[in-house]
Amino acid sequence: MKIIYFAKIRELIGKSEEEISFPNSVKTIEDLIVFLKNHNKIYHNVFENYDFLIACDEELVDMNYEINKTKEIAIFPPVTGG
Amino acid sequence: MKIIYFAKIRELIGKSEEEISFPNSVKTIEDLIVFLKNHNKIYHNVFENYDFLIACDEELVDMNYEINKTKEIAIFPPVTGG
Amino acid sequence: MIDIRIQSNEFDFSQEVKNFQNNKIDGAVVCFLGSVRDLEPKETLEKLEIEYYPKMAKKVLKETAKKAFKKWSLSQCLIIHRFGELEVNEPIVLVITQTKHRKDAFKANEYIIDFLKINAPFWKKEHSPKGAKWVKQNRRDLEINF
Amino acid sequence: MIDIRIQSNEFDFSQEVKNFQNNKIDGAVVCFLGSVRDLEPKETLEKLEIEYYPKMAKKVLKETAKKAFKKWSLSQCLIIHRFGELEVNEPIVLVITQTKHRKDAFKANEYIIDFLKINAPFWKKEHSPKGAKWVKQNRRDLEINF
Repeated sequence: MKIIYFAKIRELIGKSEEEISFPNSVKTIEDLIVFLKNHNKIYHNVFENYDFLIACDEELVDMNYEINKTKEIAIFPPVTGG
Repeated sequence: MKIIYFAKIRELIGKSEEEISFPNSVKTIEDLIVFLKNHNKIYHNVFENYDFLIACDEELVDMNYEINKTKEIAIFPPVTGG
Repeated sequence: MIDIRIQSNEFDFSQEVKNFQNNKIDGAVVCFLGSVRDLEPKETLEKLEIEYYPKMAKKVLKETAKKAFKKWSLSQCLIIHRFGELEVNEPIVLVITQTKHRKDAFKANEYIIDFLKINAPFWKKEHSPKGAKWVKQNRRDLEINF
Repeated sequence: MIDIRIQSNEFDFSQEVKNFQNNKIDGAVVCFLGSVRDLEPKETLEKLEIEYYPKMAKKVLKETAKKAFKKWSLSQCLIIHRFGELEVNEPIVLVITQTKHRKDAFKANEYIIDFLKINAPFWKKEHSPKGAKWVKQNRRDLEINF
């Protein structure tokens, strides 16, 4: 699964995108975040301490969203455009 | 007292301004309108059948306004600018 | 800075915007431009005539701008209103408001145009092949709470 | 007509207004222009950096314009949003809406800018002599009911 990061989240994670494989038990965004938090300390720190939003295939989604058909997940801070 | 008319009211009255003398008993705008209505049929028709607004010295006023210090009275239809 | 103009000659919206921006002060600018509409669908507007009460019109626009200026902490405010004979698509009125925060610029701008619609002494008369008629006041304009 | 542009180069507000007006359709035009503010009173902004998520940004702006277009019967709608490095006073975002009746142009314009403020994936980073920092989302923007 391709995950992309933007802005402060990108800086904290230290990369703008990556391919991550995760087990079949990861079904929702919430599962994914838990999985990433257990993956290493950087993710743990980011998802524990910073506000973030999730977009699946360019659509904002909530934590219950099921990701089985998603091709690209974007994780980024609250937006500040306009 | 100088009275000026604008737009449809001006056309109905048939002039854009005039000097009118009225008795001391005319104290408010309401008194003035009653006085004008009794003055002739044209005024009677206008003030009986058309919407109008009154400004005393460039300030919109209501029917109870006392005109003893007024220099110029303007009578005109509801405004349609903008 | 408050700039009020009542004029018969046409103004150039884009040029006014440019002049306005030369005094860069705050981040949010809202503009409203009202232009002459055609008499659709059945009639054709030959011209729009705008009559006004000069002394009072200037006074009302100035006071309206001042009130908005104070209430929403405007940094700049421009109002231009035309009189005389206008053709379809010509600009009639322009309101530009500038503030630090966009909500204030929107509110101030809408307040000014709403207020002048029912208080500034201008009257429109539409000329068409069928004759001339004075425009009636829009009821919806009267229902606005200030 | 809906025109959406996301670009790094500066745009000319007055020129955009002029182009927009060349398609004269309806009588009421409302514009919102947001520009780069300085970091007053204690700091100086060296530059404002805007990062964005291209595919999604385009999609969000387009969908927002479409929704407004339908809901308020717009005749024209333009949205321009910049990305890249901007200096103080440079324009960031422009929204122009055109309708028959002014209330709709105001509502549609404010809807678009309010909605994109909390949904379009753009992020601002302020660079000053003290360092760089990401701009925080304005709480007030989140309290708007759509």
